[in-house]
Amino acid sequence: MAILTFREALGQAMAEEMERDPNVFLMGEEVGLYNGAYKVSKGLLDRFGPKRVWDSPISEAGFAGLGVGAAMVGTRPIIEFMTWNFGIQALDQIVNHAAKMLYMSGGQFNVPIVFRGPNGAAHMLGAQHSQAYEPMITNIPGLKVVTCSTPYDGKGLLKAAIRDNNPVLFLESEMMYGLKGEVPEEEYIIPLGVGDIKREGKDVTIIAWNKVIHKVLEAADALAKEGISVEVLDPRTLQPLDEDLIFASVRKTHRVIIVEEAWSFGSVGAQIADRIQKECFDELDAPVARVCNEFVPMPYNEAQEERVLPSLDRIVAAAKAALYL
Amino acid sequence: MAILTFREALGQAMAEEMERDPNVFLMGEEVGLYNGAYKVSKGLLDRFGPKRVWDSPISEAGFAGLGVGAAMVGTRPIIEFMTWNFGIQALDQIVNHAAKMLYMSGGQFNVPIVFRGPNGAAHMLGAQHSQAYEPMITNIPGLKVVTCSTPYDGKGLLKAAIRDNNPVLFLESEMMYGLKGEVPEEEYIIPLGVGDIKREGKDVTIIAWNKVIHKVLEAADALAKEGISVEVLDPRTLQPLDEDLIFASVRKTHRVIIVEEAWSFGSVGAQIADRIQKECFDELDAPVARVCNEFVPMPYNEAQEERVLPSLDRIVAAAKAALYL
Amino acid sequence: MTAKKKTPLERDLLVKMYKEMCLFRRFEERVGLAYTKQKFSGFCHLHIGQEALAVGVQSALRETDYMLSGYRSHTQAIGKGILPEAVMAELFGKVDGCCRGKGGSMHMFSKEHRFLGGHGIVGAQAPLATGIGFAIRYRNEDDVCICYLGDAATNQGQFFEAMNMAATWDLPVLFIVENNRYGMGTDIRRTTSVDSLWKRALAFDMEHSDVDGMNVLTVYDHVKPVVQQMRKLHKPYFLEALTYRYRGHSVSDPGTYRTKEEVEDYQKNRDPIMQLERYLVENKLASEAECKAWDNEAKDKVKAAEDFADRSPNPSVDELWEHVLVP
Amino acid sequence: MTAKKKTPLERDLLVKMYKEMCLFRRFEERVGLAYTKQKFSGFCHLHIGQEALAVGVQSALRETDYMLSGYRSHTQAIGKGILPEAVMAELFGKVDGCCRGKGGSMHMFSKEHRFLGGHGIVGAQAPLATGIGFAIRYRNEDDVCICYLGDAATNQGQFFEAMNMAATWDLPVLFIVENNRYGMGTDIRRTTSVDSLWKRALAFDMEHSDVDGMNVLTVYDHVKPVVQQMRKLHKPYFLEALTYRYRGHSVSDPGTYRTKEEVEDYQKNRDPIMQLERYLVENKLASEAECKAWDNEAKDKVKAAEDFADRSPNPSVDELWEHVLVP
Ligand SMILES: Cc1ncc(C[n+]2csc(CCOP(=O)(O)OP(=O)(O)O)c2C)c(N)n1
Ligand SMILES: Cc1ncc(C[n+]2csc(CCOP(=O)(O)OP(=O)(O)O)c2C)c(N)n1
Ligand SMILES: [Mg+2]
Ligand SMILES: [Mg+2]
Repeated sequence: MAILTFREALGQAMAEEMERDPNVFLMGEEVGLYNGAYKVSKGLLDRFGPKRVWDSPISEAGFAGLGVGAAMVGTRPIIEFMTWNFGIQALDQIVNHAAKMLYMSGGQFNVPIVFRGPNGAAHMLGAQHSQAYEPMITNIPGLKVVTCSTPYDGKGLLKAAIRDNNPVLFLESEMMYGLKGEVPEEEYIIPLGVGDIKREGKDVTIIAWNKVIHKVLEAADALAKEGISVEVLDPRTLQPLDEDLIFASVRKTHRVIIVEEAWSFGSVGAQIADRIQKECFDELDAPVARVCNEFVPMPYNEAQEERVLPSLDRIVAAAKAALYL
Repeated sequence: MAILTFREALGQAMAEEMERDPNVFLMGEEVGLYNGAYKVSKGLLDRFGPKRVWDSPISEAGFAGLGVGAAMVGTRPIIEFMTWNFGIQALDQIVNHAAKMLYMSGGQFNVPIVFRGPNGAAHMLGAQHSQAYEPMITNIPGLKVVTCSTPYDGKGLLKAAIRDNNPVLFLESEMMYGLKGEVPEEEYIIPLGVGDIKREGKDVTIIAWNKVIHKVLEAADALAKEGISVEVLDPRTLQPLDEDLIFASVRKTHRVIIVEEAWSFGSVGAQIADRIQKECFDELDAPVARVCNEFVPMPYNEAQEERVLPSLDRIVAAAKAALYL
Repeated sequence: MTAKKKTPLERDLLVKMYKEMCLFRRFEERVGLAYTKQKFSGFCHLHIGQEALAVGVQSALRETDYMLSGYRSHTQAIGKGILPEAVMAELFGKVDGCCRGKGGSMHMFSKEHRFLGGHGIVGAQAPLATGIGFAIRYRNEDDVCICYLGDAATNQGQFFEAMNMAATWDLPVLFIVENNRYGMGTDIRRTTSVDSLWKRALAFDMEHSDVDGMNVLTVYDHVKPVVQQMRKLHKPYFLEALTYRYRGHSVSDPGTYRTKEEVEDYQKNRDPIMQLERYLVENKLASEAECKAWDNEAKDKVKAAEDFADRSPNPSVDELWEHVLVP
Repeated sequence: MTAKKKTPLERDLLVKMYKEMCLFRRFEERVGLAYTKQKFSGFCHLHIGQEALAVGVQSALRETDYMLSGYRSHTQAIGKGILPEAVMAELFGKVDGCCRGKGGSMHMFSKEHRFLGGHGIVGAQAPLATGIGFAIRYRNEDDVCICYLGDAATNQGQFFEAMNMAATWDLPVLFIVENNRYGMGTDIRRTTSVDSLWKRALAFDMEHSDVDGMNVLTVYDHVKPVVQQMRKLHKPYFLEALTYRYRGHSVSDPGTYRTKEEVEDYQKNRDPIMQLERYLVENKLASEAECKAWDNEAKDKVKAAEDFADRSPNPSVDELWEHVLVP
């Protein structure tokens, strides 16, 4: 297997799907001539030309809506948001149009479109450039929401997202674009809606996704040294959730921690916790615990930012608390 | 006590606060000459003149941002969104600016502003005019989110919101504007962050807010006839939540239903359920149950719409299930 | 009437336009009545008074062209080919509605007739239309996309972003602002600084003009060459159509923000149906009796549409689960 | 140099401008170095090359005027009165930073100096500035609010909505577009259809003009009367300033989208500091030696600012809990 960076894996996914289907095109700020603010689209303009790769004006609502309209009549746009912090400029087009078009039209107009870009905190970017948006955008019927934590998952899931006939919101991470991982030479697809056990364990289940899962895996190593066996579950798709996989793991470990690099109030973690307490009420040996960003806007100062994000210590402590250690 | 409609009570709150503080002004679509799309601002233009009451263009992001800027330098804007479905056009100004300004500026610029308007489904308005937004907007630190279910609460809470020195998102309901209720002649304020027990009970707690609470009270009557004593709790403020009141009620009844006219995924109800299972784990005799809108965009057809919203039957059934009846 | 000299349209087309305007007028009148009879609920935005624009523009198009509009679009949808029966049934929330009763009064759609909504968020159809224009170019076709907007929609940020993209990338979108002078109850002059909305196009060097939207022949003569040019050059175009709505913003609007005189002036002196009827008669192309007969035809059609909608069943409640996602 | 004939500015002001431009240039150079030395991280957008605009505009203002900008605003903040020490400390995330290290490189604020940010969402400062203009009128004051925007921000919907409100309600906002020809890596001509950005103002009948933003005297002469008029009439104004950034969009940008020649042409032939120096010397207002001395002064000041920022402590970690809400 080849070793690729996350950005290369995501770039490959787009290139392969653009190769496969002439209706797929990419549009976003700086995706073409500049090869992408984070170089995810590197080489795509050279390879596919200006008819397939479009540098957009800084008009998120505008080009997101353009994508929705184009998707209504047979093209399959990939809309890149430089980050999801800017994507909310287009929330009306995503929530009121992409998500509701099929329903309003009584089934006539589906919207095969992917909105993708980095989500959540990078490093010292301050309050306006560090928000994680999955708590907001997973509440909407008519949308699928996908995240990824490895180059392998990223490629397989993005290809599935591009082939999906519904609007898919695809969440990446600035900090992971340089992360390397194994990616098969041969084509593969990872179906949406299917989670993945990143590490098998029996004492406690830790559910996490996107960048923070790597901190969780560290924590699992640390806990293993203390004889605590942690199962690490990545739902990968957040909307819809792979509840079967989650419940199965809970029934095995009877203890759950949910770790999110996002605010806790009404987050995906809150939803998972609610579903577990409802469906696995008698299986739980401890309340579902959660580790999230502290509930403050992101500070610029490095130490403060680090303190806001879930830390190894906080994850380890939560796991131990769940085991009443 | 005078009997007022909800719209009159809210209008009084604005009038009294505009009377009290010359820095308070109202801006929104049709709030002036037209007296408000739903007549909540009826008479305010006549009474306070065009310098205090502004008819805005259909530029939600623009006039929401204007309000934030004006609030940074000493005025106290009330920004009316004709409905919150249009308010999301302004989400960037609310989330990235109103909510984060104080923090980004290291405590220099607070933003005393109220964004208010009806939220959730009315009747046969279709998918784009029927969404409940509290699941999205309660996830943000730096914002307070308030709802109201009676004219009395509406007036007292809106006055508190206008006097608050932070951004407050105030959620009303089209369907309740005509609802009548007692409102004292003398001035009163209902502090933000404090919930209210709308009906005392001992067998099961039903938590709900805004319009649906009236359906819940009906359900409580119906259940009372079967000898089931229901406590009805209205948090009123959703961000921050009055957790003490919620936990106290749970410790009393040991059974909880959360009813929302909103989508369930990562909603305020999910947050409340998570907090309860965490803090009252050993107090619960049954899992926290939830009754929400079905997870579909709002259909136009009347019978379908009714089926999507929480119904008396669904509420009653949930309460009985919690009692294993 | 200027149009007279300009083109001696074949009688057939003129008659077709007359019949269409009568149909639109009678349709909306009946919709208003049905609403007061509580045959349906929610919002109801009538297009009465603005028929000349819908008919004049439609007559300049071909079937494969696309159209999007706002919520005041019942008759534009019919013009584009959706049967009055299907529009009325949609208003009544019935299963034979063009969206199976799921869309409602603000959301008419027909894939077959390339009518892409029926949108409720003011101005948001502009980026969508730009996307249709984009797709047309993407496939090297020569259709055009009509994007109807209200005057007040020209204050929305999304509208400007769409205009800029259409102009920058040469997308064949015809933006038509139905300037009926009011956004709900607010005179457009109170929410913008320009006296003419075509000035919006100056910010993008977009070709533009304005037209008397009360006169169907003027509209047709004006739009026909615009569309023909767009098929060749694929550039966008901005048209400000000066028109007027006789009824309130929605059925629930008393309309106290404008004078009775203002409304009557339009109804008495500039009514689009009256203008065309006068033209037909003056030019001996039709008799008043014929016109009356055509109007009666329209009334019958509309009556039939309502009967159809009355008889059409509600969709099954369980259909609410469908159309959330496709496989 | 046209400005020469226009106004014989007193030497003091000219010298002040020269010193200020040197300070801004040297400040940003040091910031760039500090970044490469990893004294701080995140984004770092330098203003080098655009000094004439910041200084020329600032010189036309009075203390009570307000200013907002984007993320490329370190030196504009200093111009408005924030000490270089406080800006450098903010960049380093230190407690003596103008936002106690909470804001960072994109978010400079000072209530005392009426510098209202330092904003990271392109175009979003336009509605905020319009709100400041609104408050000025609300209190019947005669201050003005400067709203700096990048060229690419003129494609944002929020910007258009703000322009429309400012023009409709006569709000004293001076929108200044720093047209440095690129939005990040994209030539502005590839993302809009107009050759000149002042055309944006035509959509709103807003008074407007463009100016050579590389020449501080031209900028000052141009802006001074505009501001004076705004104090009287309280109307908004749109100014397109033609300028250029020497460095990449941010420190991490290699800048491969433009030619070395293009950059050098500005540096060699149109550099703002060089232009003013030549003017001072030609007009015997200062010697080259004096200019060199003033530049050295600037270097010392900047060095002092960096030393201060180095020495300033980090805020306590617990401060992260403060400033979320006020009581
Ligand atoms: C973004 C948004 N804001 C507000 C509304 C509420 N609203 C519906 S129609 C309307 C007035 C629109 O007037 P205009 O664009 O002139 O169209 P007309 O009704 O005159 O045809 C308003 C404010 C909305 N639907 N969408
Ligand atoms: C709404 C939004 N979209 C995208 C971005 C990412 N971004 C930051 S700066 C920039 C380019 C802006 O260029 P311009 O406005 O010309 O300002 P300049 O950097 O040239 O000073 C972009 C796309 C953003 N910050 N905000
Ligand atoms: Mg109108
Ligand atoms: Mg630029």
